[in-house]
Amino acid sequence: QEQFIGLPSYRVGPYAAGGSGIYGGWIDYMQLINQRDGGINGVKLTWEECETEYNNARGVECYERLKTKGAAGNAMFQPLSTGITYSVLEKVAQDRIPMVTIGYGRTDAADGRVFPWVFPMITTYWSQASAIVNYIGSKEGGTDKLKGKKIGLLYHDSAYGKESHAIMDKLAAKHGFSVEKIAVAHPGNEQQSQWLQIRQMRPDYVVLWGWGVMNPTALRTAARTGFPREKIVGVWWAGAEEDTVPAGDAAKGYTAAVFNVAGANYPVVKEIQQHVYAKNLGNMEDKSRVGSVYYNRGVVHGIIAVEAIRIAQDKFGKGKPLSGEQVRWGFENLKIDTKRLAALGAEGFMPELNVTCSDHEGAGVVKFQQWDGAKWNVVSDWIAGDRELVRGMIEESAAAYAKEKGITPRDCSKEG
Amino acid sequence: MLYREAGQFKASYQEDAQIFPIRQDRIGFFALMAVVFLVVPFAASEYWLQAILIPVLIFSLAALGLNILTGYAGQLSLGSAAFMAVGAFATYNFMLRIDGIPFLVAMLLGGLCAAGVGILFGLPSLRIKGFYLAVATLAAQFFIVWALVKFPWFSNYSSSGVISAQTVNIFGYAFVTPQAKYLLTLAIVTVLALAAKNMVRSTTGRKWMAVRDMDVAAEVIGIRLMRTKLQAFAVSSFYCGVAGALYAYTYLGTVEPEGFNLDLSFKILFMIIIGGVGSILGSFLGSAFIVLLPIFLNVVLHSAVGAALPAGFGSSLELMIFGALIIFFLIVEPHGMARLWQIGKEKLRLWPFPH
Amino acid sequence: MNTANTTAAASAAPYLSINNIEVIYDHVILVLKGVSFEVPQGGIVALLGANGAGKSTTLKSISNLLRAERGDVTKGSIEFKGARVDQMTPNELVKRGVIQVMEGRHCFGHLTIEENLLTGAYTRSISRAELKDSLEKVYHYFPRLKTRRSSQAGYTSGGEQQMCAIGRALMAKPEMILLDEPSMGLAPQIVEEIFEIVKDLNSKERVSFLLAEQNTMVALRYADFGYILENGRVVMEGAAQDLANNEDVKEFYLGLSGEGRKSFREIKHYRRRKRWLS
Amino acid sequence: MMMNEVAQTESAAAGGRRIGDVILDLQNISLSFGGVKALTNISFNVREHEIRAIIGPNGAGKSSMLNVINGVYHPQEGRIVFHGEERKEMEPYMAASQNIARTFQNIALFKGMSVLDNIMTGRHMKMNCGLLSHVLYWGKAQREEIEHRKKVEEVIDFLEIQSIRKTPVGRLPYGLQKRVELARALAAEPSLLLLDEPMAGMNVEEKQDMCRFILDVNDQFGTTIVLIEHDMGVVMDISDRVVVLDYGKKIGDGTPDEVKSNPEVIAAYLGTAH
Amino acid sequence: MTFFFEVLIGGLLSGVLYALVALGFVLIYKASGVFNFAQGAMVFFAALTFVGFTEVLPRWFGLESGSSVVFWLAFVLALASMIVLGIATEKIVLRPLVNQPAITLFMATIGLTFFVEGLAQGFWGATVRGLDLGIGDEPIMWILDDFNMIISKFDITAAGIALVLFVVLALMFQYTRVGRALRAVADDHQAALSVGIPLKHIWAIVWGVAGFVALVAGLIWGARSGVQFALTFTALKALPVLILGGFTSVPGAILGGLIIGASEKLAEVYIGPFVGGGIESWFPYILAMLFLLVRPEGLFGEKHIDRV
Ligand SMILES: Nc1ncnc2c1ncn2[C@@H]1O[C@H](COP(=O)(O)OP(=O)(O)OP(=O)(O)O)[C@@H](O)[C@H]1O
Ligand SMILES: Nc1ncnc2c1ncn2[C@@H]1O[C@H](COP(=O)(O)OP(=O)(O)OP(=O)(O)O)[C@@H](O)[C@H]1O
Ligand SMILES: [Mg+2]
Ligand SMILES: [Mg+2]
Repeated sequence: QEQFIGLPSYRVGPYAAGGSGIYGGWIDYMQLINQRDGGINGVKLTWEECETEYNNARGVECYERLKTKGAAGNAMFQPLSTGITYSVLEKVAQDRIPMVTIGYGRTDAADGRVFPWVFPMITTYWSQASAIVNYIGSKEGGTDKLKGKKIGLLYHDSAYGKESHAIMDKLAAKHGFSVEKIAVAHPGNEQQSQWLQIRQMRPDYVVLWGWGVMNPTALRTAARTGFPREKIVGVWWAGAEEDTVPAGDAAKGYTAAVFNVAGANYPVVKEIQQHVYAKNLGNMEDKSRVGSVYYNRGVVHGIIAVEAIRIAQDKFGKGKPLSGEQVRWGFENLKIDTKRLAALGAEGFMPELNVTCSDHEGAGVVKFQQWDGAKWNVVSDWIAGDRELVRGMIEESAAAYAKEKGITPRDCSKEG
Repeated sequence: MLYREAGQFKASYQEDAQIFPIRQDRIGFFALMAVVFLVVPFAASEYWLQAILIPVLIFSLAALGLNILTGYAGQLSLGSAAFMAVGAFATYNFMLRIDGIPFLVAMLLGGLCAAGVGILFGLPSLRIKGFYLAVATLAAQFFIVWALVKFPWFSNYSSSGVISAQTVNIFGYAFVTPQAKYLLTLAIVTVLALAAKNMVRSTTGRKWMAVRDMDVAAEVIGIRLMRTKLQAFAVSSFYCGVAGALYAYTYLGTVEPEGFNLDLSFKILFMIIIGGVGSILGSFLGSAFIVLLPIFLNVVLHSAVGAALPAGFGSSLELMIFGALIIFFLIVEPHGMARLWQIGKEKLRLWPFPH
Repeated sequence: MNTANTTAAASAAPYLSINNIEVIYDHVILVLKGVSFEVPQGGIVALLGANGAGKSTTLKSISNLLRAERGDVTKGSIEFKGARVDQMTPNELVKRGVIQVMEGRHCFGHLTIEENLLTGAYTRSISRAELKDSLEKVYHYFPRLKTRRSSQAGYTSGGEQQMCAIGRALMAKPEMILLDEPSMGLAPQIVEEIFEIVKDLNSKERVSFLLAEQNTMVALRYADFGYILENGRVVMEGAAQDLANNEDVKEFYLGLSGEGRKSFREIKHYRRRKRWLS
Repeated sequence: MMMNEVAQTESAAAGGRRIGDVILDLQNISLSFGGVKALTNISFNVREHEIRAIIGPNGAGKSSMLNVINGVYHPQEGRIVFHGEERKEMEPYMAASQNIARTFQNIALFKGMSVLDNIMTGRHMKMNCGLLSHVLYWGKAQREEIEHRKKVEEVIDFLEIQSIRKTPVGRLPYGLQKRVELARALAAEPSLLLLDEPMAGMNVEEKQDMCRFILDVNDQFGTTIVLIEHDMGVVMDISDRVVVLDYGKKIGDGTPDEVKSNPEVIAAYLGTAH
Repeated sequence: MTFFFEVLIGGLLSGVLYALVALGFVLIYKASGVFNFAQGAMVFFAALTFVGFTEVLPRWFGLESGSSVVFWLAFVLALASMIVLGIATEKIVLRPLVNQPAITLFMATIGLTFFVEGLAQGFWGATVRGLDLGIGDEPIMWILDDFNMIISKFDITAAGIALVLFVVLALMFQYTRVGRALRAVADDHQAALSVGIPLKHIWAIVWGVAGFVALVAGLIWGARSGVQFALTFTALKALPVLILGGFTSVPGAILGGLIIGASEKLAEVYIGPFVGGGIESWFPYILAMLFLLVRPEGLFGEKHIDRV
């Protein structure tokens, strides 16, 4: 009895550092379930990787190739790339395979009524932006203190970076601060002029909406132009060891948002060490990366996938492989509370989740971590964004999509 | 001597100027057409149609476009993906903003927009040559992608910059199934490939080639360099533009500007080099090769021997083998697969005798 | 005119010998179909034949420049001073003293004339003074080059490039020169001069020559021995003198018919094309 | 075009040609490249229907002269009058529209194309279908293509290159390439044909053929020919008048016999051997 | 005004670093007429190999990690790897492709790019690593105090190293026998063969030197922004420099680098805000292209010769 999960991974190219960490953690977690528990209710997990190189066209090919594999077909699709998410968005609905996008992908898909097959879980970019503003507010002594402040938004000049614009503008209007948007052209390994501009503008904080080499470069250049790192807050794609280590001392004091924290001391990570690495079944070549931000993010992916299947098995029958459609139900009814987290050995590791028919985000909170020169330290509790504002924007955008595509949103009150 | 043309005489110049002057080729071609139009849609699985055949066709079209510019007119360009982007986004906007516009019209207009942009970025070719021009075309590549990201109007203010293609409707029939999409793509590609063949076997094509081979001599026999080069840029960009529209409408369904990056341009360039510079057939062969090779390697390395390799090594190995195979092919036949095919035919003509 | 020379050379041991070689371009185009001949040490041998007979191909297969054109020697062997040379790189061959002057000049367009000449001496490790001497010698042979020494070769006239190409080869101080159509595009008195240079080098420095030449008249005057190539085969061979007196050669290659040289205006019919092979 | 009727018109050859008025007049042409003076104050003219040879030692400026005539080089000084009209700056492509065609010293064929395509390209000035009709290749475009193919075949027959019609020119031996280049020039049916060393690299027999072609073109179509050649036999036999250049200067001009006996010319070019 | 000069000087210093990568292209182009697209991948490979050795050497030989012994040993080993790579490239890729059209060789180098990228990541892994050269990346104090301008020590040092390299190479290649032979090869492979220039040696030397330049560039860029895949993108910064300066000129590479560096920074600061920023991705290309319209062969490039 095997449950198949297709992994459209990427382990070469500019995105490889993130990919190898996340897929490593994820695979290790599934291996843990197989090794320790003998699978989910006896159903072993199997998986196959398909290299996408983070390229949309290859992602589509992987999707098509993987979707019919396994006894009951591919149970879920997690592309780990916003581009691929969009490319298969309509296909997953046709093929009845749930797509899980944790911390990336199409933000308005959090409206489950319009996007029944897509699960942008834990938190979306918009929730994150809002949470960052709240965090900055809390450092200033309350969001009302934000009035008159100036926040620099240093963003990767791409669709990803520009996702931040609308929400930041709205928040600025609401709280009365000003936003200075500064673009960094891809890949961003040269930011001299941007930071000189920042030095001129003298913002109170800089939000680093970066990716890849842009992040360490930003920290280094900030150090060089004398901008305090404590005043730079990064997003979760700018908050891994890969972003700070290359910057050396320049990264000390830098804070970033995350929806999973770093550290190898959580029971779940220890169990992986014990049941997987001790048997030499670990996926990470560089074992020192176990417990890093990206690795743990992969573990979170694994936990969510496994929990959804477990919940779906409760409904559709234990001990047998499920179809994508059944797994989708599992996601839609996914509830991971503190108790469950504790049982999983992941308390504080990731937020509680409560996914519903209309809310596919399920949490919307982030923690903040600060780099001390050698490792990340958690400096806040789970911080939520402005749920109301964000939800409003999501629903508005989803409704527009529904209209464009002629989709009638589900009536969630009627769903089981 | 299976492949002999003895006994086939041409009685008129018209016959001599046919696309396939040799009977065996003609028969083969029509048989192939019959198979791809009548058999494949029903025999091939959804995976094959959607993930392999459609992209191969679309990339063939883009490669054809680049081949017109680089292979026939001799202007090296590294910006083909950007012209595809122009085609895709223009078509999208025509569909979006003009009510009831037929898809084919929008696609043609999209192609024409790409042609216009192509002419603009082709202007420097009048003075700049070779690799200098190639690097200059990168300006088009980066500028166009930047502009599409920067001005949200192009993507209808979508927050992520991604556009999602409308359903293709032609005469009331909605092209939604992979089969329908495949046939639509195939039909468009076939028509445009024939058109390309017609162009290159008439004066238009001869002028391009003349400019490519020796521009001074071409000018002396009265060819206007400016007009000819710009024409090549326009036609090439038109092809790329249409390919871009198909890429968005029959293949991916959703596209974002960054999808049309430099890598894609290189991929298309690869196709024509591996397939054969200055060959229509080569564009198809090259496209099939470049689309299929990574998939093949991926399947072999991940599914077959994947378990034995350390994680991540398979992907690196895949990249290495891909690079090595490209070099290998260039060494075996620098003129591409089309030339190999031709040599093969020449050998068949003599077969079983060595000379 | 140089019969004495001929007999001396003919008695010498084989120096360069080509044995039954076959050449194929692009894997399919068979160009040489079993060509054999010899060049004695200190001899001047002329390779004659119509356009496309395979003269240049023969020379390139000796100097090993064929591979760069995707041609291959598929059969036979080439020996120089008793050693097989068909697998050697051109560099090794030049070091052994065999150099080719390619048809169609092939000067380095962006280098000046002088730099072009200097590259010719690449394989020789010699002092600056010796280099200067060699250079002066070439300039002595071709004064025109001296006046154009600092122009980029790409901009010089066709004849100047031809001189440059020959001069460049001389800079390598070779023992054996393969000359491909040296007279092409040169003014008549320069043609004479070039052949005088050939004779000079041959008699003073015992440099051997293999000439592919269309100007049969001059070539046979200076050569000791000649081979006539047609369609990739040797169809006739003999001492230069004998060839020059052969009636067929006279008619086809020297334009001399029974009643002596005919004016170009007088030739009415396009084609006779009697050939040894057909 | 009645090239295949050569045989019958043979007798007319000598008398059919009538040298006419001056059609091309070059006055005081000077051309230099940086410090190099390629041409200094050169004047000469070309009459209708004549065969005008330019000779001179290497680097004398002969090729540069042809380049001046068809607009590849622009002389710093001097006047060029063609068919009574003076022109100063002319781009090369305009020469073609004035019916001037040429061949090149270093063969400038289109290497990647077949012989047939090369020659067809030579006719492009006479074709007027546009891109769109080519796309369809139907009706007018096809008719035009075939009609011109006929003309091209006449040229091919005339120059006896039938057997290599479909060969890529890059594979041809040098001498045949020269012939194809001539064919390409002839295909344009020029009124003034400029030939730069058309017989270089040919043996006597081939030169004889080439001479015959040149004379026939000149006879049959009255094409005016300007010819550069180093083979004195050829020049003396077939040209009507000869210009001699040396180091960019004109040192002689006249009939072959006059030139042959000009002491300056003998000293500079012919040498004593001839 | 201070701000203007600050931007300008920062731009010039970045320009030198762009030029450093461009130099690798120039060397190979000059020597073989090959437009070596793999230069960026070589920078990545070199830096990664160096860092890789600094990691494994202490483990293998019990050396003290971070010591100067480890540094120099790793440097030598990385250099040796680059030379081996260069020689292998000559043998396996270039030699069979002698006398082929430039575009074919160009493609082959793209194939090489994939290979080298795969090799680097397959061998050393895809992890992002830091690299510390021990040169402080902080403003020079007296400039900051006296002029209120921020000029980094690191940049000045890097520019110094780069300039020394430029001068040495320019002299080495301009006036020697080998230098002449290189230019000859770039003009005409076959003719170069015919006069006996040993292409294989020449190419091995040049690729070796280009590998050395890649290593220097990789170390400096790696120290600035980490040793990671993005180092291959340095090539994209070098291309406009290359065409502006001319493919064949070492001085052209420096001057082109300075022009591109300075103008791109000034443009980003003074024009960027009006069009929404991020123009650094294309501005250098458009600038170089416009420049080429005036001088199609770049500042010091060799003119394209077409005479008939
Ligand atoms: N690179 C090549 N590829 C294919 N065929 C070739 C190539 N080079 C030469 N040939 C063919 O080989 C034959 C012999 O050519 P070669 O150049 O040796 O003749 P040649 O005797 O030197 O003639 P010419 O007097 O015109 O120089 C010709 O028929 C030619 O078409
Ligand atoms: N574009 C140019 N740039 C610089 N110099 C040139 C250029 N064109 C010609 N020259 C020079 O002008 C002079 C005349 O050259 P031209 O080619 O006209 O000589 P030619 O009489 O045709 O000689 P040949 O018989 O050798 O072909 C030569 O010295 C040549 O170097
Ligand atoms: Mg020859
Ligand atoms: Mg000339």
